[in-house]
Amino acid sequence: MQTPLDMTIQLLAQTLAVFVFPGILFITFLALLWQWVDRKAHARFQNRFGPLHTGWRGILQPLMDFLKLLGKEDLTPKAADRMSFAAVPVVMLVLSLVSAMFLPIVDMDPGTSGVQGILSFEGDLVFLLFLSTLMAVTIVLAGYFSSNRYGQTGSARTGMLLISFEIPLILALVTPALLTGSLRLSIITHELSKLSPAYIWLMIIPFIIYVISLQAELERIPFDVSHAEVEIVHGWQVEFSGKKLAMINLAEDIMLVFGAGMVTALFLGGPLLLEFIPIPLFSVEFAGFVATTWVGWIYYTLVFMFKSALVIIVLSDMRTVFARWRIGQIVRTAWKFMVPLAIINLVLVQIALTYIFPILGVV
Amino acid sequence: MTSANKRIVIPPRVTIPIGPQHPALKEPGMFKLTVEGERIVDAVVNIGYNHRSIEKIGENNTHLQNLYLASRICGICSATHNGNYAQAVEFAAEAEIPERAKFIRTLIWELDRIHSHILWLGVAFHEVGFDTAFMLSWRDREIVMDMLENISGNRIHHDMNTIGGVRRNISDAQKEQMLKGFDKLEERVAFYRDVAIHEKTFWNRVDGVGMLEAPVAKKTSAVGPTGRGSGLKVDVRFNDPTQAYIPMMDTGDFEMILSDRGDVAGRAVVRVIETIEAINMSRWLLNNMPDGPIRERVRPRIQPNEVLARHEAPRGELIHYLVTNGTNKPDRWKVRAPTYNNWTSMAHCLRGDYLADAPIILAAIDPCYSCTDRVVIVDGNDETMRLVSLDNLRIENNMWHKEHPRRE
Amino acid sequence: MSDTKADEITEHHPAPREGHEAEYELLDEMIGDLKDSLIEEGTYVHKQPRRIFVQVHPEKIRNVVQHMLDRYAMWQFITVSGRDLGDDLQACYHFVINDRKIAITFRLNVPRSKPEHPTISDLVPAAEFIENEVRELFGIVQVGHPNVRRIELPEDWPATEYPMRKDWEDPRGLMKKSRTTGRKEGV
Amino acid sequence: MGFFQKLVNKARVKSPFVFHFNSGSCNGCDIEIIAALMPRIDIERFGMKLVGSPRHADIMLVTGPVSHQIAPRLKRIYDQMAEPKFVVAVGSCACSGGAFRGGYATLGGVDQVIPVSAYIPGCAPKPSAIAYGAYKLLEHLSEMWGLVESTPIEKVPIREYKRKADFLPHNCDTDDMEPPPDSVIQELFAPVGDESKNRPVLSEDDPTMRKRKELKKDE
Repeated sequence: MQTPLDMTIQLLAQTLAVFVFPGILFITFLALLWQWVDRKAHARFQNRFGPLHTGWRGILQPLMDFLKLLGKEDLTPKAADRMSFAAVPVVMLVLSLVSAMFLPIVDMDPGTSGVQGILSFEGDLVFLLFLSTLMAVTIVLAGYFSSNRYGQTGSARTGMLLISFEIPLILALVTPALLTGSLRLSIITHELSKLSPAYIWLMIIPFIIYVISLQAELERIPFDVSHAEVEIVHGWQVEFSGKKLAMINLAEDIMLVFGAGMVTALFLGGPLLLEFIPIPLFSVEFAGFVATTWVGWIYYTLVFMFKSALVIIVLSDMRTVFARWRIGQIVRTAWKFMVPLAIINLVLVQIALTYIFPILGVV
Repeated sequence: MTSANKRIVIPPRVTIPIGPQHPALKEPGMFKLTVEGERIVDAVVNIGYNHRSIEKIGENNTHLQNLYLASRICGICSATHNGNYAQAVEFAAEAEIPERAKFIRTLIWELDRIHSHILWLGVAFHEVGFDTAFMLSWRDREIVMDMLENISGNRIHHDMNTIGGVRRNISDAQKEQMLKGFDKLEERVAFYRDVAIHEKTFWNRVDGVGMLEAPVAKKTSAVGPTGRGSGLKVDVRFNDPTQAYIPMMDTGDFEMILSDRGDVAGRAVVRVIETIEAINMSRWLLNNMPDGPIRERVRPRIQPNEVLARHEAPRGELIHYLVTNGTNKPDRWKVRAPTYNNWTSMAHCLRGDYLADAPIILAAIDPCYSCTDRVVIVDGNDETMRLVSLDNLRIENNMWHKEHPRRE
Repeated sequence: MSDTKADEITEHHPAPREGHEAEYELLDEMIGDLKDSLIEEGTYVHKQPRRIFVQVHPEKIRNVVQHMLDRYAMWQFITVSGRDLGDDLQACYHFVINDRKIAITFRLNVPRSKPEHPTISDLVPAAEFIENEVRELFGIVQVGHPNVRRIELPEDWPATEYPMRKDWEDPRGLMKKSRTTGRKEGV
Repeated sequence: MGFFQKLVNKARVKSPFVFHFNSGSCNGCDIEIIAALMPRIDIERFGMKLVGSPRHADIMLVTGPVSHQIAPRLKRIYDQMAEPKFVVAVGSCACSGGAFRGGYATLGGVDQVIPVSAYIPGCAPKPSAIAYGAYKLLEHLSEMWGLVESTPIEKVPIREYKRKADFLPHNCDTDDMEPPPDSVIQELFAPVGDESKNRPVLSEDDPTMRKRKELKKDE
């Protein structure tokens, strides 16, 4: 039996969790921070400094960009459909925030094993994939609603990217699900951390495929054809200004948080780091201590951020060392290389699980 | 669906304007590309936004003023315009300038070529979205910019030439400094050459793109690296040498860089190897520079004469046609910048390629609208264009639709 | 400018035959082949190396260019420059013969009252735009030009004003306007 | 001014997005603007970012004397920008028409078409000068919005041209230069209220003036 006071406190705690930590405010903070890390790393790779004079090493730069765009005049082109045009940034922001809510940053539900996100239910992996596809569809709509030629071309290209890279992305996620036998993000993370180290070999190819597909999903170089500046002037973003642009930029950054978080959760062991050291002090006592006390809230967050930052730097490096591909080359690469590789990988995983691992005696 | 009912689905035609203000073009020019899906079927070039009536201003200026106006025709190849005008006036006055001045003038031309080609390389990297190489190549371009600033005192408009020689001398300390700089520059340019040729993502974007076959290039009078990338032997430095190019070509150490690929990759390779050749030329010029005065006095009033001064600018052959009339002002001054001849080949390059390749094809001729200073319209279709009023067009369209009813 | 005839004569600086053998050889061949198309006065080899100036009858320019294309493969077209000589207008067609490395200028004088001559744009496609430009700035009309259109000047430019002619007097004060400085009222 | 408004103003100063428009320039200024983005100057340090669409931009860098063809387009692009917007004229041509004054196809500078907030002179201004000019504009804006204490503008008295050496190039022989008496110097650097009175006026009988005329006659 719960007293009304308990219920109120629980409700308050949940509200705080959704809006402050690890909810909207924290995710926004992470988004701005990751944008800074990305810009800074990109600039350093290019022998530049990047943002430097706004806050410590320019750490407030993304925040300032966001605030400035909020304070700017909001223009809507005459030819555009007003309602849809205004709705698109909001929809994008909401979609990206909802997907980021699933990230297992801290343990919200200590009763269940594993680190749960704010939202977590059986089969949420499928739902997340659905959300990311919906995001791409929203981008396509954004281009069409702006009724600008560049925007429409950008939309068409986003559509092409969608049909080419969504499939390897999904196939890459099948492997962790297959290994753990679950479609729940937190369960997958938890089960993967308990598997034997030999399973790392099975995760390498999906990891590579997922990171490349993620780069395409986030529409960054070499896959940034849909808003290539020199070809079609920011593509589908061209007509957005002021608050709408701020929301779109924030949504993109949150998608970056989400993408890096997915890599962290599915391939890099989630918010666990010291638990992997095969000494009972760490793997049993420390894990138990962290999982049950408030220390976990800090520890899990920090580890999660650390791993995500590594992923961001890898993504940023990819952005640095490649030239932009032509859309034809991207589609060809996706269908001729990435999709077959993903399928072959699935077959290999099955073979390994059924034949090779039992022979080797891997549990 | 049976085969009889099968229809070929043609994507809708969209006209995409590139310019006059577009991130791919740092200068005002307009290209109307008609695309079907991603493929360009039609291209119209329209450049007139940069018409600044330089020739008219020049007729009211003295020759010495025009020298500085000429370098303001273009910021990237300012030394070539400036030097070519100076040599045109000297030809007209039949004045012989000192040997050292010739060498310094040629050295500035070659340094200008190095900086322009590295600039182009960076822009080409930028057009295919390879921003890192863009940043790095422009960083190393600063080496040659520093050299130019060291010699002439300005980064962009060097204005080194005056009528009858050059304005500034090169000291031994500067020479040593430059020789040291060339070593570093050569190493870096060789690195960019390897990047351009061996980096897969870049090479795939330029290989086989924007084909310009040699007969078409001949027909459209392509000049400069655009022509040399298609295998045409057009290089004024070798065909019609002036200044210190005469002793330089007599040594026989240097050869014209040609490529018979004919695509954007060919032009890129020509430009990069030409940069290395230009570094060698600059080194030769510095090492063999004679001593002596740098300036000869030429009377401001130039005898009546007409001159066609040719020079190989970084982008191709540059022409200054100068008619003098005995006063200190020109009677007629005509500038033909290299880009002007290359527009004609552009439409041919663009047609049939992908929209994504349009920026790199446009960049491949290294367009310089400010040099061109004129309007050009290139007809994308093979048919001739005609002027039709909007009403007539509507009537014609209606008639066409009556004749060709939509098949269901 | 007033004494155009004197200018015209003194402009020409024929070269001695020594040192310019290749140029004279070409010029002699041309005079032999195209005798009735060329005008003797104004046809000479310039003192500057590798330059030939040829005065052509305006209506014969097509024959001359066709002949040169056929015989010498004169594919490299440079430019057309217009000139205002007072009574006459002049169009100079500059070409380069790459095999012999000689630059040739064909000059044709057309009377100011009726400035017309046949086009060569169909023979040399590269000349199409520059001919348009000469027509626009000087008012020299190329008869039979395949693609006549206003290209260079602003759209609202009057059709009868040719800014590069010497007697153009800037009726709308554009040259004075370009000298204004400082913030304009109402911007 | 509310706190949020102040924050937004601060953000505006800290993150200007720059858009580059070429209104018939010679490319010199344009490549110097690009060079300012490069590793050596790297104006991204100040948060400046070059964007391709006028809708995203705060500051428009305009280069070149405005040619008649491009003037309506310049106006249209300016109208497309979202408020608050500022224009910086880069280079001598954009400031005043530069070398192209007196032609029939150009207008004298950008301020003939759109309002200009800052001028960066130079032909072409160095990348550092462009970064400095843009930074100066931001400094001015932060003073205008009251984010920092506005410093009183220091009155620099305009020098009176009295000596022969003032008319000579700096590398000329200056042996015959005579230092002005102290009273003149004090007068020169004394704070004067009305600036227009301080402007140098050379009378016809000024000895230097006569000298110059003679020099001109000789030529």
